[in-house]
Amino acid sequence: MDKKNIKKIEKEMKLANEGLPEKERSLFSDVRPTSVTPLNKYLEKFLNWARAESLWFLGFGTGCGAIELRPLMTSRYDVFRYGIAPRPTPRQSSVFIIGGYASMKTVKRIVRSYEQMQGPKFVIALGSCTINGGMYYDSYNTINRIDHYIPVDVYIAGCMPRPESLIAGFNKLKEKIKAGECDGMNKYAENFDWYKKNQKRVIKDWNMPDFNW
Amino acid sequence: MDIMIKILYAVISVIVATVYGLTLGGVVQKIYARVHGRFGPPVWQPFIDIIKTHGKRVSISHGIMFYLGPVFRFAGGLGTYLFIPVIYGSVVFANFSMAGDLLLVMYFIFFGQLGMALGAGEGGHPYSPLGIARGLSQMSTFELPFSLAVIAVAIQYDSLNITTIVAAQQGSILNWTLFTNPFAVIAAMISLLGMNMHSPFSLVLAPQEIPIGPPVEMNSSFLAILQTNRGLFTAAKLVLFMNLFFGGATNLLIMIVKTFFIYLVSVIVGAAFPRFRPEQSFRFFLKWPTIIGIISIIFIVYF
Amino acid sequence: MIVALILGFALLLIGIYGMLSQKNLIKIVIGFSIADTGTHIIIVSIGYLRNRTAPILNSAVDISKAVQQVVDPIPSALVLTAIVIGLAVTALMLSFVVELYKKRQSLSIDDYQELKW
Amino acid sequence: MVNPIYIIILSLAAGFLLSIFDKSGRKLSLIVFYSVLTFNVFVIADWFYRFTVLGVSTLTINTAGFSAPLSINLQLGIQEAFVLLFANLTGLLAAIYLIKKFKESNISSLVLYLILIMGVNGLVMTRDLFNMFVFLEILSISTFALTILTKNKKSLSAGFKYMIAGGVASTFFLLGVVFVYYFTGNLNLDFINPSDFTNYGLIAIFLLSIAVFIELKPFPANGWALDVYESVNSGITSVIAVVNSAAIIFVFYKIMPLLPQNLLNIFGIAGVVTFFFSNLMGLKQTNAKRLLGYSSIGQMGLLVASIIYTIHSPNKLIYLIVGGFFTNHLIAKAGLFWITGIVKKEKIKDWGILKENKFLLILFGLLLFALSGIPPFPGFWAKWEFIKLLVHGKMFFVVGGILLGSLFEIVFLFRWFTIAVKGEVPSENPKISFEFSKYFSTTIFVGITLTISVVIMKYFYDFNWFQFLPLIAVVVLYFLDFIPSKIKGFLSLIAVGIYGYFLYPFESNLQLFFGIIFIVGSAINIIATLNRKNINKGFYGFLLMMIFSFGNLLIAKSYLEFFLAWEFMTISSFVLILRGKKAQKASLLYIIFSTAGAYLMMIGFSLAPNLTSNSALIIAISNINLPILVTVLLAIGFMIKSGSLGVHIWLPEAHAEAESDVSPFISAILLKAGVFGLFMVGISYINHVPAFDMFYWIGWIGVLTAIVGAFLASFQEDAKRLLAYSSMSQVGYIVASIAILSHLGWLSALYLSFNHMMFKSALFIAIAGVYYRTHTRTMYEMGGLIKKMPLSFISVLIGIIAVSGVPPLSGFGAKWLIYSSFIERGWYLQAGVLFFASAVSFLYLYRLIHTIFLGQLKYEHQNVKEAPIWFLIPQVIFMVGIMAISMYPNLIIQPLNSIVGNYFNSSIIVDGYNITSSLGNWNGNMIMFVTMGIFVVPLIILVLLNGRTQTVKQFNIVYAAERPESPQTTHIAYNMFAHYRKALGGWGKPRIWNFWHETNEWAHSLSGLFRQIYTGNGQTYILHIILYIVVIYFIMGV
Amino acid sequence: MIKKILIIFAMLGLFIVFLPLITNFEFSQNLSELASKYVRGSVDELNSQNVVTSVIVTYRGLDTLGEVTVLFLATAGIGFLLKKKNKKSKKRVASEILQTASSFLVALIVLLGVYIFTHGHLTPGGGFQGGVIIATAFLLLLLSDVNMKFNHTILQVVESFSGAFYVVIGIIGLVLTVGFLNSKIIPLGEYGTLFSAGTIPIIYSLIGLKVGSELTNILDTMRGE
Repeated sequence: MDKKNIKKIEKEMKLANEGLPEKERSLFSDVRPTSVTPLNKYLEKFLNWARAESLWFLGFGTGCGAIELRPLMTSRYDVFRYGIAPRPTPRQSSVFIIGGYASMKTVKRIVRSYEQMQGPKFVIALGSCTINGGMYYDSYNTINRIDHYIPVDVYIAGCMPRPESLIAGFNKLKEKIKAGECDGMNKYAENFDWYKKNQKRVIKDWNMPDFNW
Repeated sequence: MDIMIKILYAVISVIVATVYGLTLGGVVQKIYARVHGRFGPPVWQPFIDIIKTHGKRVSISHGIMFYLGPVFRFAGGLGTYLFIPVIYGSVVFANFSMAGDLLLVMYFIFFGQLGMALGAGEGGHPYSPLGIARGLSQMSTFELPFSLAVIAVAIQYDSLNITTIVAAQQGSILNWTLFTNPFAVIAAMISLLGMNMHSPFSLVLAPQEIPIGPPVEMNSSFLAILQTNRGLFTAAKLVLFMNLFFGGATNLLIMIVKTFFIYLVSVIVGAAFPRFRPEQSFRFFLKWPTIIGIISIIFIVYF
Repeated sequence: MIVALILGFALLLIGIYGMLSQKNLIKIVIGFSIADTGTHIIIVSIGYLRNRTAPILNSAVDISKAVQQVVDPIPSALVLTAIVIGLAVTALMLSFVVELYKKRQSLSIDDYQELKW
Repeated sequence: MVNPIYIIILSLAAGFLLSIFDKSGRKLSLIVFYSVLTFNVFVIADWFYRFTVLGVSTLTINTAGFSAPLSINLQLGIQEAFVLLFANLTGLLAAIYLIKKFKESNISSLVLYLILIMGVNGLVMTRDLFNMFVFLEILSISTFALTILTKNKKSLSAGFKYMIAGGVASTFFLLGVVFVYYFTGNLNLDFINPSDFTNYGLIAIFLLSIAVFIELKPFPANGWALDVYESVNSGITSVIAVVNSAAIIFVFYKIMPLLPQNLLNIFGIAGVVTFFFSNLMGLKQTNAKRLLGYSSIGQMGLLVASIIYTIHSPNKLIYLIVGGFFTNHLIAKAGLFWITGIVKKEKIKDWGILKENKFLLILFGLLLFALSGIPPFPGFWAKWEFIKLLVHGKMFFVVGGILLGSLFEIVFLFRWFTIAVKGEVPSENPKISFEFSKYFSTTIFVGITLTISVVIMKYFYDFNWFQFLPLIAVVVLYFLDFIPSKIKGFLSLIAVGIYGYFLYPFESNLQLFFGIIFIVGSAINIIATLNRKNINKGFYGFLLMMIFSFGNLLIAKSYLEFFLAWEFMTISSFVLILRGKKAQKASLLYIIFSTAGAYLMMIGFSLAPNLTSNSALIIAISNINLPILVTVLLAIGFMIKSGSLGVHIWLPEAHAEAESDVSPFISAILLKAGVFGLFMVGISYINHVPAFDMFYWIGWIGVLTAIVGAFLASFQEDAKRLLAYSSMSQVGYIVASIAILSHLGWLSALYLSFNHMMFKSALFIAIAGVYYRTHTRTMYEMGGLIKKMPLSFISVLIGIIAVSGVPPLSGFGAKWLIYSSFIERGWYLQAGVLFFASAVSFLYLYRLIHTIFLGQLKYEHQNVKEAPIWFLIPQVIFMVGIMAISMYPNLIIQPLNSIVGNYFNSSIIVDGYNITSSLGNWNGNMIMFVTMGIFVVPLIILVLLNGRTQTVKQFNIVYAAERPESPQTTHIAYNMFAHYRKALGGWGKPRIWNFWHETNEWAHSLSGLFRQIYTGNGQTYILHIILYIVVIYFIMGV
Repeated sequence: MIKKILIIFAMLGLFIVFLPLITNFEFSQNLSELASKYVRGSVDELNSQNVVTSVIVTYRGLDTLGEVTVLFLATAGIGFLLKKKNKKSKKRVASEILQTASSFLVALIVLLGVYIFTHGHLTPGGGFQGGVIIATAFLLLLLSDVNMKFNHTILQVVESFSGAFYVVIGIIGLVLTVGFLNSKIIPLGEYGTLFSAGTIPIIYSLIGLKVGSELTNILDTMRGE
C-alpha cells in the first residue's frame, strides 16, 4: 500500500471524540483500541498463570456491593493469600469488580475506569443487579445488564453475595484465566463500536473522549 | 577481559541482591499479615506480581521522560547497589565500589529518585507532584540526621571509603559502630525509617490520601521495573547500613541475617504506628534525630 | 566711651531679640535695623581714643603731632560703608515685605511657611 | 594679558550703564551683558592657563597707588584663578540658560546678575577683610533681589528668609571684622598675625568665621537655603548653589589660616555632620529641587570638611581632593538644577517623563553619576583620596559619617534616577519643551565634567588605556548605537575576543582561571543576547563595559585600579539591571548594597599597607600582611557582591527583574567577582595568619547562605527568582569552601565556581528562552512545555542534575570535594548543614523543572515553539562543557590542582581519572561509564518486555474515574512545598528581609523626624542660626 | 513655649559670647600702626585734610566703589521688585505751609548737599552725606506734592553716568599704571583748599550725585506702595 492509503486508513481509525469541545480535543488521545494477539502458547500459558496468581483488583466501590469487598481484606477472609490485592489506580489493576447496580452516572465512570486499565483485564460482575437489573430492573436510572457496556468474565449472583461467594468467584476467574478463556480486552476492542453505541445511549453528558486511554 | 569479569560479577551480585530484596519484601508482607492476624500472601508473591506486570499486553506512556523515569529509577537502584562493596573481602560482591566512596553512594540514591520524579511528573497526574513534593521534602529532612551520622562515622574511621569503614569494624562485635558510636547509629536508624517509607513515614505512597502518589500513572513494564527496583534498592540501603554501622558482612549469610534484622526495625515500627502528616514527619526528623546526630558528632570528636 | 560699646551690644542683642520674638515682618526688619545700628555703634566706639579729636587735620590739630591727637580714622571709614550697606539691605527687606503683603495680605511671619521640610 | 581687575571694573561699569543702554533696546544691553560675561571668562581662562601651564607666579594687584596694608589689594593665584574660572563660566552658562528670562524681564535683572558675578570676582580676589564684607554684601544683595526673578509667593517668602538669615550672618561678619581690627590693628589677611588673637581675641576670629560658616549652610542652621533652592528659578538657584557657594567656600579657605586648630576641627566635624544629616533628611524628600538643595548643602559640608582635613597635605592631593569635590559637586549641581528647570516637574515621581527624551536622560544620568561619586567623575577620585587620608589620620568617625551620608545620597539620587528611567510618564504635560539655550548650557557642563574626569585619570594617575577600556566601550557603542542590535552583538563578541587576546598573558593561573570564567563565560552568554531585535540602545555599551571591567579586575595592579574596575563593574551592571521592565526597585536595591560594599572596601583598601611589587594585585597581595580590620572590611565588601546571607536581599530582585538575557551574566559571572575578591583576601590571609580566625565565621556565613538560599528558592513562584536564590545558595557553598583555607577547600571552590558558571548560565538562558516564548516567569502559569521545547528541557535537566550534585554529572565532583574538604578540615557541623542544603536543593530544582516542563500544558501554550536558536547555542555549549568535565574531570581538576598548589600543598592524588583524597576517592570517568551501563540495562528490559506502548495525551490520566477539568486545575505547582513551610513554622519568616525593611523604615522615619526642624518659619531659622553660633561657641570654649 | 525658652537661651548665649568683649575692653592708648600711616599719609601724600575721607576715597577706594555698588544694587533690586503701577491713589493733599516751605527750601537743601560733598576732603562730610541731603530735598518735594512726577530718564542718566565716571577715573589710574582709583592722577593742589587732594573731591561729587539720584529713585519707587 502506498503511503497515502496508510494515512487515510489511519485517519479512519482515529476516533472522532465528538463529545469534547473543540479546544479539548488535542488534550485527549484519539487512538482506537486494538486487539492484541496472544504470545506463543507456552509463554502465554505461563503468563496466564502469573496473571491468575496475582489478581490486583481496582479498589473502586461502584455500588452497594462494594461493602462486601472490605471483609475480604481483613483477617477473616484474607484474600491476600490468593495473591489478590486491592489497587488504587486502574493503571495497575487487572480486575474490575462491578459492585452491584450501576446507575447512569456510574456507568460513565465504570467505562472510563475500565478503559484505563491495561489489558489483559478482567471483570467480575457482583450481584443480581449487574446481571439483569435485579430489584432495579425497571428503574429509569440504572442499567440492567452491565455486559452491554463492558465485557464480563465472571458473574456472582445474589443480593448480596457473601464474601465467600466472592472468593469463589475469584477462584472461578482464576480457573478461567489459566484456561485462557478470559479475553475481555480483545473482545472489547473488536466490538468497540457496539459497546460505544450502547454506552452513549445511556450516558447523556458524554464529555469524555470515545476511548479513555 | 578484566572488565568483562567485573561486569559478570556485577551481574551476579545484582541478581542475588534483587532476589534477596524481593524475597525480603515477601517476608515482610508475611510479617505484616501475621501482625494483622492474617496468613498473608506467599513469600514469592512479589515475583509473581513482577511477572504479571511485565506480562501486560498493552502499556501507555505519557512521553519520553515518563518512559525513562522508571529506567532512571532502576538505574539509581542499580548504581547505589553497585557502588557499595556488599561483602567484605569478596571479589564477586565488591561491585564497582572503587569508583567512589560513601558520598558517591549517598548521592547516587538521588539519581533514581530524581529520574523517577521527572518521569512521574510528565505523567501529568496531580497526585504525582504531590507525592514527589512530600517525598523530596521528607528526603531532605531525613538526610540531615543521616548525613550527620555519616559524618560521625567518617570522623570515627577517618575515611569515607566504605571498605575501610567495614575493615575497621572487623574483629569483634564491639568494634561495630553500633557500639563505638551508638548515637550515630540511632540517628541513622531513625533516618532509615524515613528512607524505607514505612509508616509512620509513608507519606509518598499514602494509598488513602494520594493513591500511591508518584507512580499513579505507571503501568505494565514501567511498574514492573519499579517493583524490581524496590527489591534491589531495599537491599542496597540495608547493605549500606550494615556496612556503616553493623560491621559489614564477611559472607552472604551474615549479610542476609544482618540486613534482615536491620529491616525488621523499620517493619516493626511500621506495623505499630499510624502515618504522620507531612509537616509532623518533617518536624520530627528535624528535631530528635538531628539532635542525636549532632550529639553523635560531639561524642566522637570529644570523647 | 565704654558706655557706647555697651549700648552698641545692648542694641545688637535687643535687635536680635526683636527678630526672634516679633511676628510682624516689619518689626523683624526693624529688629534687624536696630541690631545693625548697634553694630555701627560698636564700630565707632572701638575707634575712640581718650581725649582726642576727630581726624580732620585742619587748624585745630597740629599736623606734625596729628598722630597723637586724633582718634582712629579707620573705624569711622568703615562705619560709613557699613551704614550705607545696612541702609541698602533694610530698604530691600522692606520692599520684600511690601511685596509679601501684596501677595497675601498678611504681615505675620507665621503665614509664610508653606516651604518646609 | 589683561589686568584681572578689569573683570571687576568692566562689570561694574557695564552694570552702571546697562539701564542707559537699555533705552536703545534690549538687544544692545544683552550684547553688552553677554560680552562682559564672556570677557570675564576669557580673561580668567587666560590667567588660569598662565598659572597652570606657563607657571606664572601669583599676581598681586594694589589699588589706589599704595601697597598692601595701606590700600586694599587683590590677589590672583592659581587657586583664585581656578575658582574664578569656574564661577565665571558657570555664571556665563547660567546666563545663557536664562536668556529667555532676561529678554523678557526688567533690565534690573541683568544689572543685578552682572554685579553678582562682579561680587564673586571681587570676593575671591580681595585680601582685605572689610573689603570682603563689602563684596559679600554686593553678592548677597544681588542674590536676594534675583531670587524673585520668577516672582511668586514661594520665592518671595524664601527670599525674605534668605535675606534675614544673610543679614544676621553679615552682622556677625562685620562684628568679627571690626574686632579683628581691634585686636590686630590690621584688616589685610596677609598682615594679620594669627598669634595676636590671644584669649578674647579668639572671639573676634570666632565671630568672623562663624558668619562665613553660616553662609556655608551648616546643619541645622540652613533651613533658609533649602527654601531658596526649592522655590527660586532654576537658573538662579544654580548660581546660588554654585557660584555663590564657590565664592564663599573660597572666603572660608582664605580666612582659614587665622583660625585656631580646635575651631577648625569643630568646623570639620560640623561639615561632616552637615553632610550626614542633609543626606539623611534628603531620603524623605519628594520635591526635586529641594532634594537637590539637601544634596547641595550636604556637599558643601563635605567640601568644608575636605578643605579642613587636607590642609596639611601635599598640593597635588589638595587639588585632587578639594578640587575634585569642588568641581564635581558644583558642576553636577548646576547641571541638575538646570535640568530641573527644563523638566519643570516638581515631584520626583513625575520624572518618568524624562525617558521620553533620551538625550536629556543621558545628561541627567551622567550628572547624577557624577554627583554620587561614581568613576570616572572627579568626585570618585576625591572621595577615594579623601577617605584614604582620613583613614590614615585614624578619623574613623569622620569616615563613617561621610560614607554613611554618601550612602544616603546614593539612595535618593539613584531612586530618582530609576524613577526617571522606569517611572510612569505623568498624565498631564507629558512633553518636555525644548529650549536650545538650556540644553546648551547643560550639555557644555556635562562635557566639562567629562573632560575633567579624563584629565584627572590622565594626569593625576597614570592609567593606561586598558583601564579606560570600559569607558571607551560605552562611548564607542554610544556612537554606534544606530546599528541594529544583532550587528552590535557580533561586534561585541569580536571586541570581547580581542580584549581576551590582549588580556591573555596572565601572570598566574588563578587569573587565567577567572579570566576564563569572566571572559569566555561572558562571550558565550553574549550569544544569547543576539536574539534581541531592533536597536537596543545602550545595551551593548554597558554590557561591554561590564565585561571589560571584569577583565580589568584580574589585572589590576594597585588597590585603586582594582577598585576602579570594581566600580565600573557595579555601575554598568546597575544600568543593565535597570533595563528590566520592572527593575526600578531591584536595581535600586542592587546599587545601594553594592555601594555600601564598595565603601567598606574603600576603607579597607585605604587601611591596607602599600603594595611592594609591580605584579597584579592578586599576586602582589600575597606579600602583604593585611591587618585584620582590612580583611574583615574587604571580606564583607566582597560578600555583599556575592550575595551572602544577611546582605543577600538585593540578589533575588536583581536577578529576577533584569532582562532575561542579562540575568545569566549577573548570576553566573558577576557573583564570581565577589568570589575572586574573597580569594584575594584569602591569599593574603593564608600567608599572614592573624590571631582572629575570621574565615571561620565566613565559613559559617557561607554555610548558612547555602541552606537559607536553598529554602528560599524552594518557596518561590517565579522561575528567575528561584534561580537567583539558587545562585545565592551555590555561592554560599563557594564562600564556605574558600573559608576552609585548605587545598581541598579551594579546589572545590574553584571547581564549583566554574561549574556554577556553566550550569547557571545554561539554566538562566533556558528560562530566558521559555520566557521569550511564554511571556511569563511565574512557574505555575506554565507546565508541560517538554513537548514544545524539548531542547530547553534537556538543558534544564542537565543543569539541575549538575546543580544537585547527582552523579554522574560534574556537580557530584563539587559535592565530593566540598564534603571531603569540610570533614578533612574538621568542620563537621558545617558539613552537615551543607548536606542538608544540598538535599533541600532538590526541592527547588524539581519544582523548577516540573512546574515548567512537566505536568499539564496550558491552553495558551499549545502553539509555543522551541526557544530561538540564539538561546539554544549557548545552552548547547554549556551542556557540552558540563558533559566534558563530567566525563573527564581531569580536564579541570588537573589544572585547578596546580593552581591551588601555589598556595597549599596538594592533598589529593590524581591517578588517571581517579582522584584520591585523605578520606576517599572519586573516579568520575568510571562513574560515568558505570552509570551509562546501568542505565542501558533497564532500558533494554523495558524495550523488550513492554507490550504495545501507546503514547497518550496529557488528559489521558487516571482522575478518580473522572476527567480533568482544565490544565490549570490539574497542574500541581502553586505553593508546592506548603507543607514544608508549615513544618518550618517560625523559622520560615523572612527575618532578614524584615530587618532591612525596618532599617529602611527607620532611616526614613529619622529623616522625617530630623527634617521637622525646618518648620518653614523664617524666625525659627534665625533662631537656629543664633543657637548654632552659641553652641559652636560653647563647644569651642574660650 | 519651647521656642520662647530657646530664644531666651539663645539670647543668654549670645550675651555670654559678647560679655568678654565688653568686660575686657580696653581703649588703646595709641593709634595703630596702620592708622598712624593713614594720618600721616593723608597729609603727606594726598593733601587731604579729612583723614577719614582719604581713607574712604583713596586708601580704601575699592570699598567705597563697592559701597556705591551696593546702593546701586538696592535701587535696582527695589526697582526690580516693586514694579510701577500707575494707580491714581487718593492721598491727602499736603498742607499749605508745607507746600510753600518746600518750594522755598528745596533749592537750599540741594545747595547744602552740594556743599557737603564737594568739601568732603576738608570738612566732616562727603559724597554719601551730601547725597542723602539732596535726597531729603526730593523727599520734601514728594511730601508736598504726592502726585509729583520725577523725570526718570534724568535720574537714571545722572545715576549711571556718575557711576561710570567714577569707574573711569579709577581706570585712568590703571592706564597710567599708578593703580586703580589712584587719586594722584591729577595735581594734588594746595593743602586745605577746595581744589586739592587730587581726585577726591571729584569722586566725592560723583558719589554725591549718584547717591542723591539713587535715593531719590528709591523714594520714588516706594512712594507708590
